[in-house]
Amino acid sequence: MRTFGRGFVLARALSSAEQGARRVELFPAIFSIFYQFGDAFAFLVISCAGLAVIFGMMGIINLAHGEFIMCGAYVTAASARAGLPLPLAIACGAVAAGVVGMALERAVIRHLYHRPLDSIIATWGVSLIATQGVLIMLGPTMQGIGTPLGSTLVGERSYSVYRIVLFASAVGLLVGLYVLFYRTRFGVIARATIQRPAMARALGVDTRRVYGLTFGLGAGLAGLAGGLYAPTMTMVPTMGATFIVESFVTVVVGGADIFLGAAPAAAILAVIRAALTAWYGQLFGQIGLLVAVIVVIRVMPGGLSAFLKRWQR
Amino acid sequence: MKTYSKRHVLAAMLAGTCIAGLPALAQDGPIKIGVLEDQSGDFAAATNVKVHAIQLATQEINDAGGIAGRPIELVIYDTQSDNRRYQEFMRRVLQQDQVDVVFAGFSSASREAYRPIVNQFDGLAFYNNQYEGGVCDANMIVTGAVPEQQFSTLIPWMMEEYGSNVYTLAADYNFGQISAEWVRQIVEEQGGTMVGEEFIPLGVSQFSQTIQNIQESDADFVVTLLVGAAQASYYEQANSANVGLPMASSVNVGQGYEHKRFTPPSLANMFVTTNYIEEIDSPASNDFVERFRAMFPDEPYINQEAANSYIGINLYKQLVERAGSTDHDAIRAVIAEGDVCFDGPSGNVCLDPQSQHMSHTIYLAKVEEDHSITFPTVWENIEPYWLGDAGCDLTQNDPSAQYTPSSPPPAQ
Amino acid sequence: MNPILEVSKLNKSFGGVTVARDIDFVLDAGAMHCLIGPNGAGKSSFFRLLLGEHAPDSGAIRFSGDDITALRSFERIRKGISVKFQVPGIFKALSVRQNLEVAFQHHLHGASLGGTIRRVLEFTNLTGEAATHAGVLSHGQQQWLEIGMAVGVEPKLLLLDEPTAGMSPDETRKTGEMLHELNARGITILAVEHDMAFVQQIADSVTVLHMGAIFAKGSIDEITEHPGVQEIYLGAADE
Amino acid sequence: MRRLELPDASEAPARQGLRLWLSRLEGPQTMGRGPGFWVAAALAVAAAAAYPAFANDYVVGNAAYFLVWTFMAMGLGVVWGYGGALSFGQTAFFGLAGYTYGVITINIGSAFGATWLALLLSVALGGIFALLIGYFMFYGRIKGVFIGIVTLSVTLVLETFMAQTAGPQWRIGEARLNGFNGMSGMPPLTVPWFGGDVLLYAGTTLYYVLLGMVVLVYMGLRMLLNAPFGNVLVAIRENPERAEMLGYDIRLYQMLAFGLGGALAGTSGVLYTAWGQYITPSSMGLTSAALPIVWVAVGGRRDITATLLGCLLVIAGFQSLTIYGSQYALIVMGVLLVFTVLVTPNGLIYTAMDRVGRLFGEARR
Repeated sequence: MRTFGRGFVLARALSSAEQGARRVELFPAIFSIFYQFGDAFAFLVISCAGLAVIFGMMGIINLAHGEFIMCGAYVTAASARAGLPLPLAIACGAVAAGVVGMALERAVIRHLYHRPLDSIIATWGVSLIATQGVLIMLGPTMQGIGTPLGSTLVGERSYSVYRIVLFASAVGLLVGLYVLFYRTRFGVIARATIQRPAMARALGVDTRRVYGLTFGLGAGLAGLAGGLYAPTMTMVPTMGATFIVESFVTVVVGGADIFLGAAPAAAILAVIRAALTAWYGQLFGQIGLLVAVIVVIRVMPGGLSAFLKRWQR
Repeated sequence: MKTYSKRHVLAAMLAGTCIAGLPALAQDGPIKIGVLEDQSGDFAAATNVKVHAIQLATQEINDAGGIAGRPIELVIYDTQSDNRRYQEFMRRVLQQDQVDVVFAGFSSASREAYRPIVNQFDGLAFYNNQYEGGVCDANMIVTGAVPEQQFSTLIPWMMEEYGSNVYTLAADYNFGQISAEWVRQIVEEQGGTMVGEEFIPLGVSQFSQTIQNIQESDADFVVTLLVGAAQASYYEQANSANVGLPMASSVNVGQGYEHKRFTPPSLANMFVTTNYIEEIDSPASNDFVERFRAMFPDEPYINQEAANSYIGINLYKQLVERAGSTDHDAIRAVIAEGDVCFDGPSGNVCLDPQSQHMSHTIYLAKVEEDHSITFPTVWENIEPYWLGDAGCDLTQNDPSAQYTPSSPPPAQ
Repeated sequence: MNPILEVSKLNKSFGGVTVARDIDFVLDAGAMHCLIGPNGAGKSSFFRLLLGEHAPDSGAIRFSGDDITALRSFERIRKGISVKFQVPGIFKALSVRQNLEVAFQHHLHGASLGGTIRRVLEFTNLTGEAATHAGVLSHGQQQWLEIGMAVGVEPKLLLLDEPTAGMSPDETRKTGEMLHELNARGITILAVEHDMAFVQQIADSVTVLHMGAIFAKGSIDEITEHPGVQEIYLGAADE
Repeated sequence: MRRLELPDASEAPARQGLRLWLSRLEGPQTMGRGPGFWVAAALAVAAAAAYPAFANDYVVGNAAYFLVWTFMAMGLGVVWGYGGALSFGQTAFFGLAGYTYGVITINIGSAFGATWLALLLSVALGGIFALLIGYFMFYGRIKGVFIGIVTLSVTLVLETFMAQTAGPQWRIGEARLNGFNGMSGMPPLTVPWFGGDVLLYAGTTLYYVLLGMVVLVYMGLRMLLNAPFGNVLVAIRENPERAEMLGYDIRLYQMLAFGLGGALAGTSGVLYTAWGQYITPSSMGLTSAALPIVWVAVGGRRDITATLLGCLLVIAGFQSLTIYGSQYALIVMGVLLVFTVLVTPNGLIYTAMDRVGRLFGEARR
């Protein structure tokens, strides 16, 4: 066996004899591919939505993104333990992270809008404080809350229903954000403020408040990500770190626009990751994702959204 | 401008550090033990308790008059789950604090980071973790369990009970790969089949594809050698996808008490070989848990590493008392006698002179539906035989290397 | 006279917007020529095409007899084109002297660098400000500094994008004198300018651009009399 | 903006060769000029040189360890502070050079100063790799935050790949890469000497060697930054379009600066590996990658002196906090970082130097 040291999946090769004997039905096979893609897509979209708002729109490089996710997950778990139904608990997590985000914006981020690179240092500091603070106050781990909804059988394989719910949530999240930014007064003002702050001020917009709310929204979305994934993950103070690389990669590949950028970027990266993971194992899924990022940026400097916009014209 | 401010700052910082410890000159001063463990960062969940175990053992020994009349003084640093801190602080305890022995390290990477420094200063370090095995180094004493102790017991039992098709899911680094190698060898020796083997990079937390691969295989049970908080998400995800296969592990429960942290029944039907966990219902164990909780009432869980650290301090006491000094050569001479044993919370354990690893009583812990623990079987006095068989003999020479089954010691 | 710049059949469009339509343009060495046209006529885009910031969809640009269509910006500059942008493109965090050093050090070293800097400082009336941070100069001074950066290494062709924008009448007049002096030294000048009084002060001939194409060409008097030109300007003014 | 009167050293007579370069030790791109500054600097170096006489072995060895990191910080200072390209992946070159040192020395041994040859080769490899990445980025018109993400991706790819090289098939000659646990067994730097090589373990000798290297690199960078190269680099940072329109191939300059930064990061990588005889994939991970940015930002990225001092201050400070702060150390670090960014936007040391300079009127650029 030559797999030692390699991230190869042997399962297929080893059980191919048995597999050949099986009747492969079309629908379960397609569903399986869709499920894997949807799972990767949901993870990327949900974990990057908050960052897309804070980094993509506001230009703040928020290294504490993972800690907002952790905050959302912890509050969700605590509320669910306290007896709240899960959807409500997740909402609590999102709101809590949003409130923390707004407080942080007021105390720290507000002073950094004109020098976004310094936000790296400040938010890294915040991330250290949050991780270690939670460790000291709440201990090294927290009891999880179990994945609800059980499993469903498609063809011969069983699938976690909750992960299908996660995919639906990702789609719902994109629709919700679209409505928020393109169909509501707040959205229009927020976009105007962020594109032309001076103009918005001249038109009587309280830009500070808009910035605060937008940052709060980004933090809240991160909290939502934490809440949604809390039932499927280990609850530790450093859990946010799992999300941060994928989030940044998706947002940067996407570029400044969430809908033209982050969503298609998540789709592309999800296909790459799911395919590489299925064929070559998790190692290549992980490395392939990062290499894809480098190639995409090289081919489309300015990110996907700049590319799509130019192409649209 | 004044560039010398740099030196001022540096000098001030370092001057501060100088005051901390003067060389322990007096032979009858306290015996100093350096403790380098991860009290913050990724590994804190499993390692805070090790520090507490060391403090418990120290207090008990000091209350009973110390080691050969000399009290133990602990010098504790938080290594923050960061290899660089191990390098910095290992130099510090050996050079500056001049400790007699060091208890250090959780991850294998941290051990490999500090080992060159221990060798450089000819120090003595206890590594109290279960790990992938193979460290043949006279400056190291290992009290944790090693693969031959955990897998030569676990895998045959599982195959007998559940069938011979095995799927291994392992973290893609040294521990996972070497452990998987052990599993593969034992499965083949026992006439079983590896139906799958998959390695997961550290930090991966999403397992949908992996779960599907397992479901497609004809595995009778899954050997899960997953490490770290991110990878532990597998259990919840596998459970929600209704994988429903028994699991075997050498690393879960006994270390990260996943059965306490996760919601039942995500870990149900997991079998773990461990040399100690707090559920072990023996007089020695119950007594140990009682004393532990008396001193640290809020301790979330007393794991195998805590027991091994506690045992380590007591072994060191015995070594020093029998050697009549803290001199390392004298201590090694005592180890070479081959009868350094201790009756502790996990039963009777002995140090193997050839490898300076420890024999263990191995408990098979089963996680039930409600995440309570039962013990289907127990193996007494399992030796850490592999290193000695492979040709490591620290009583003869000291290669200071780490070997694995696929890269064994060079033939003598 | 021999042409220094020859542009033939130059085309460029972004999506649906055409910014250059079949432009044929010849500039004689030693000329002082102005490009005029209403906003959006394609003047700045024409400059960017000349400088290589945009690649044309078709057509060719020849400079001093060499085809430079495929060259990158810095390579064109090295052939002897120099530019002064509309928004002062100076390095605000550096001193006036450092700005000039950066501008010239590519071609000059040691004593000749020092001498050139001294001459340019005199020429631009900035001798007293050599050590001042460029960012705190007056607007006019910043424009002059940039002209100085553009001409210190004696380019063959100087491109100026609205050199007098935002200047006081007095500064405008001084700028005109500067340009005449440079032209007298043999530098060909091509300027985009809005201020017709200034155009009259400096230009010997004028080209009118409209909708990305050349609309009219001639002496300053011919252009001001041209009925179509008045129309497009009035039309633009109506917007 | 305040109006600054900068000293106008009117044209000096043409200087050639060495004297020209020495004259560039002070100049517009570096703080500190005049006899006052150089006396202070000489005193600082003298104090650093005398320091081992008053400190024990551990403290000196520990100070040597701090010096190990300064090269990476100065390299990032050039790339980010002077060149304006924020690299999040200096650790890629750090790790590559560190591993290369290990592979070379384990294979050819340490006799006859071979470790120094290995150092040079490893640093060169780090620099060449950085040039390649730089070529890929700058000639591909990648800018701004995208540079950060590309470089971060590069370092994470290397980390992920190296972490799984535990198997025996991952060996280069005698050297096993040894996966996540890290590679060990390479010799420390050795100086061939009469009657046997001198092994540069963490101690006084290594401290002096490193101190000499730091002084050399620092002076070299001062000269380079005040040379035309440095002027253009700053011009590109301030206004890349304008710099190109002055006839500079900005891609080339940025690529060269990036290569220099990579070589300096590689220098730290080799020294770190030789210092602890150990190198691990996690030294290319996310946390390790963020650290150099913190050092440079806290010290002040716009000046090489501030970067150097800031790096030493932060590393020493964080270590002391870890020693004395118990579990609150990380929190205090976080608070300090936030505080530094809010109160001294230009960096702690840069601001302090600026104040001191204004007091004495001699730190002016």
